[in-house]
Amino acid sequence: MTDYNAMEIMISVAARELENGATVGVGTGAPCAAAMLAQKTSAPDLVIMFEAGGISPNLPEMPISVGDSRTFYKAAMAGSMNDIMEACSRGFVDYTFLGGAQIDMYGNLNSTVIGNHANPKVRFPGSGGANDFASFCWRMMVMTPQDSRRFVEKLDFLTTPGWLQGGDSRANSGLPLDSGPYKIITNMAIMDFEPVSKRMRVISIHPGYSAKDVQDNCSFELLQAAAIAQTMPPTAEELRLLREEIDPYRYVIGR
Amino acid sequence: MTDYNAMEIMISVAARELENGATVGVGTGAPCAAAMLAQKTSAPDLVIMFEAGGISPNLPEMPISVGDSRTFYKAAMAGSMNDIMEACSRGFVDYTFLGGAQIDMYGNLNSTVIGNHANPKVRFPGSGGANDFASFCWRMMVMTPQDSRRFVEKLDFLTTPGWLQGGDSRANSGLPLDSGPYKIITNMAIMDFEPVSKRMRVISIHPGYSAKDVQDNCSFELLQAAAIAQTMPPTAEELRLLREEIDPYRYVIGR
Amino acid sequence: MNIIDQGQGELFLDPDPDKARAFFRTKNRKLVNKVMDLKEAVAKFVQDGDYLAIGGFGANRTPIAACHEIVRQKKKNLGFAGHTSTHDMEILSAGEVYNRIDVAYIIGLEARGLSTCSRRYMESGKVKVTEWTNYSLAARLRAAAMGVPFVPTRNVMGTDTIKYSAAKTVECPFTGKKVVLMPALYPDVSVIHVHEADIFGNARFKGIAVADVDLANASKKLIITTEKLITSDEIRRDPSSTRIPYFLVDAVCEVPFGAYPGNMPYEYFSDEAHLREWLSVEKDAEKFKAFLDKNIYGCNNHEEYIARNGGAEKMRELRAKELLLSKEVSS
Amino acid sequence: MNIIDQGQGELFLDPDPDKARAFFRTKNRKLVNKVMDLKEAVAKFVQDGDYLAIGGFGANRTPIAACHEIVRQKKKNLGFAGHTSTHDMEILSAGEVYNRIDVAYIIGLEARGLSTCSRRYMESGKVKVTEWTNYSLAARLRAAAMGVPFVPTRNVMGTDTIKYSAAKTVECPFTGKKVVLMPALYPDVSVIHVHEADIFGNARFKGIAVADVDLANASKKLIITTEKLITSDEIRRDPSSTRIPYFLVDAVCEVPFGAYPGNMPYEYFSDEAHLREWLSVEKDAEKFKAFLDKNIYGCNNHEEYIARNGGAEKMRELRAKELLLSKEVSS
Repeated sequence: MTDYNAMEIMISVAARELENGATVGVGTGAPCAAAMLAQKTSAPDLVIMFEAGGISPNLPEMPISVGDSRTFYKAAMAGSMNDIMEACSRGFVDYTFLGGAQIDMYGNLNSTVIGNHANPKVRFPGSGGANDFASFCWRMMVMTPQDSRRFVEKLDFLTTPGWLQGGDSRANSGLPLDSGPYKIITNMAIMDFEPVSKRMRVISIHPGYSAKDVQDNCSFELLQAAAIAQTMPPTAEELRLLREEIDPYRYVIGR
Repeated sequence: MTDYNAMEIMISVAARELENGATVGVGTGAPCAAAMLAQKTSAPDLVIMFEAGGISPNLPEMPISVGDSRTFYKAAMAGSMNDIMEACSRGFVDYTFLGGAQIDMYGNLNSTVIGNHANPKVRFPGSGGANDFASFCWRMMVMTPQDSRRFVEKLDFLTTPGWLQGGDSRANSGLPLDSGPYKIITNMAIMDFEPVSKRMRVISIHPGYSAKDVQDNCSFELLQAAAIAQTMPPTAEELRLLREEIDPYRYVIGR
Repeated sequence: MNIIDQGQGELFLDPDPDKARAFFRTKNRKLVNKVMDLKEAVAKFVQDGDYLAIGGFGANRTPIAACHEIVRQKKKNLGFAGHTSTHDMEILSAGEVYNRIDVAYIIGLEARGLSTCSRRYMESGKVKVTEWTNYSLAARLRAAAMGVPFVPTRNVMGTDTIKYSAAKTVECPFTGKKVVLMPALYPDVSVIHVHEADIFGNARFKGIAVADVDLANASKKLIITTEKLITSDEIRRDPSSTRIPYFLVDAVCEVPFGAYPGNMPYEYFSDEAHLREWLSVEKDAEKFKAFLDKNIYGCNNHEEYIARNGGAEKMRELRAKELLLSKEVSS
Repeated sequence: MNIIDQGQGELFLDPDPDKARAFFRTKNRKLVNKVMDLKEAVAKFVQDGDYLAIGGFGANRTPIAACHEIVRQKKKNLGFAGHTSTHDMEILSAGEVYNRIDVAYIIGLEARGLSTCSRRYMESGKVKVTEWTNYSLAARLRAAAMGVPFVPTRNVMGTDTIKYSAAKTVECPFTGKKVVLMPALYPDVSVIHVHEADIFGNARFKGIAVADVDLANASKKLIITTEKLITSDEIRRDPSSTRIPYFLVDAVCEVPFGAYPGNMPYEYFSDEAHLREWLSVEKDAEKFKAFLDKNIYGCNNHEEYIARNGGAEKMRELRAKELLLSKEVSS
């Protein structure tokens, strides 16, 4: 069996979710690596967009910032933040990848504070473009380590909308119709959301982990799909691309 | 006495109203000629803007269209219609010149229909940018022949706002505060608006015309300023500039 | 929202952003070759009954070739955005291709005078009319481009222009001031003429933008006519110059002099003699029919139209006029 | 308007467009020479208590020299638009120049990690906070640029982000759907860094615009820092390239490498080693004080700062990195 680390399987799994010809709004790090891997494997025509204005660049290397020169290197267009956000708002962007300090069973995210807002225990960056992407893009995905302190019963602050309180709550919220969380990808498993309750549901578990491992590292009860698949590990080619072409200095995949 | 025609005195008088360093939103024809004359006389730093996007051009000749190449020839910026209209909306544009098929005692203009809207006797172009300029620019001026069929008691259609029904009606309308009609310039006289009633008022009469001439060619009662001036006719230099530099083919000033 | 005032005019298009999103979700985002003949593009993307918008500014960087083709293909019952429309409207009126119109500026050709043909059609009772202004329609396109059902403006209040529009006046919850809400306008199909585009639809133009960037974003289907095709490498060499990204575009048609007899900035000036001929011949029904047969119905394409109106020599003249070469000679 | 939901956050600026108009009416529209030293521009146009916005995107085409000067002049009690702020905020936090902030993205330097200095100041209780998002603040600038009190958006609904904002949710009178109204944001003063500007303030930049065009339009006072001055003839030779027209601008300051240690597209890449030094030295109060004395308080201007961090040789390296010259060598 090929040797790989947690970040490598998360990125490989995420890349496989992106079909050819789709549009994806990405940030720096793992999401960008996943999009680049998809372009080099199953989705050569994947269109990458960066919130600061870069549209369909030919990324020469991984950007350090979603606004640095690489994000519009040989791009179709170097536009504005409004060009990107309005394209998302109009329904032109299919996918986005987000993260956060906390996530709940409905895929809502917290990247604002731990503790109360007035005088927080810990202050985080805030929404940035996360709330916008999660509100506008058709399918929001999350890549995050499986950890009980991240997968919480209740968020300290609901920064970014998932399925809100589940059921019809998002459909009734005023957010664009039919948009919402799609897949949650961790170092242990892949989760989706049960269509009616909109609760997080395990659909695939990575080699070396059990259903118990996944639940033990989550503070809320995870639903289980009727048939739970075993995740295909990163292929030798996926690993080669990640290690040699996409992230040669291992900024993202680590050592 | 220098010989001049009606258009030449209207343009000369209009040009004198534009102080140096002001911004003016103009259309083609007489308004543009007035702005160009002002630039060549008392207002070298007058900034001309065209609704299609031209900002501060060095006009090589009179434009045929407010969107033709001349309107952004050696301009500071070739922008968009929104760049211009939003600058007006934000209060960056001091003056505009408009016209119309009908004008009433409050300086409201009709450029839409004669007869009723459902099946008009005559259909005109509509607002174009006139309503926008009159709503947003600080001071709206009109250049039009003095004629009872133009200066009417009641407009068939109120296309473009003047002082609306007079008094406080414009201040209460929701239109930007402190903007409104400023001067009406005809072949016979100059009119302003009485500050309280906002009714049209004669303040200056051109050489060769009487107060009676002015009133006889207006269907509503004109107020009279306490002291009515006699308009200074076009100077030899103004006429030279108009005839030789600005409108050599006499498209606007005629023969 | 408490509606203080609202226009009684008909709203020809649904401003619902979720319906627009459902449509845009289906648009192809792949980099595929979209080059086709203008005839094919108009046949494929301009359907009878569609709501049509035309880029540029009347007779400036306006896709005149496309207007001719729409008339030649005898499209019917179109809606039309009468936004700074001048010679484009004159052509579409000659073909009577539209039966409803959002009016900002119509009939006139600015300093050139009024079109008898456009006026006759507008006075015929065959056309439903809603009144707007140049900025109001630009704002409606902006709302659509933003993916929201409206944007607020501060014009038209207190006038008949709002009374015969479909705008609504409400009170701003932040300031207590009245503002007008302009409903989003998502045209079914638009045509924009540019200087340069690649085969995927990435497009550039020089000079004023008018409302074309918002129009491109707002349109459900978009046909680009371009003076010339350029390589995608050239587009990607200077992505800051791209005004319209490829994923908005359905067809790319290479049409040299595609804005003739209008003005194409930096390329050719308007043919004022020919535009005057249009305005005068319209006054005589017989002459006008013959004129249309010669210049539209009797032409296979824009190239033939140009050939019948001076051809290459005329284009050279108009280029010299655009560049003001005479001033260099005389100086 | 019936308000369905509204944030409890403080609105730091008045969105009233008539008050903004009254101010903009007084701005000089003449073509006058606005070139001045950055020191003078900051002294003259950045007043204690002003609400400040910084152009660019954190460490990309960001006026870092101006941020240093604002700290060097010990400005106090500023409001700050924490819009995609990263290294700019890190600098301003080091000087504790602001006491209220509209948050979209703060504290972090994206992939580089979080700023201890920014976080410490944000957790100190000295700063009033209202929550927004990147698009929400961009939309607020757009509303100001349009001269209206708000624009609608469809984000943030159902979240705590709106609860701690000053936005309001209303029902759209056209569609019955909920929309969020984002109040106009007219910063008292903004600084934008560009590639080229003339002495009057006509400015150009290359690469992504971020929100700088709306920011320029929305700002009451605007300082432009430019890599280099160019002639007005050059601006007017290509008016399509002007992004910021002169009448918006109060001061033009020529500051080569003005975005260092950030990235200036097509000119120089970010100095990642120096940015890492910032992030690490912040963790030790003593070291940080010395670091700030060396790099900000002890420098007269940006040129001295650059001289202390590698000077011309470093700038050559960063240019080579920006242009990816190594890939050409290796290929």
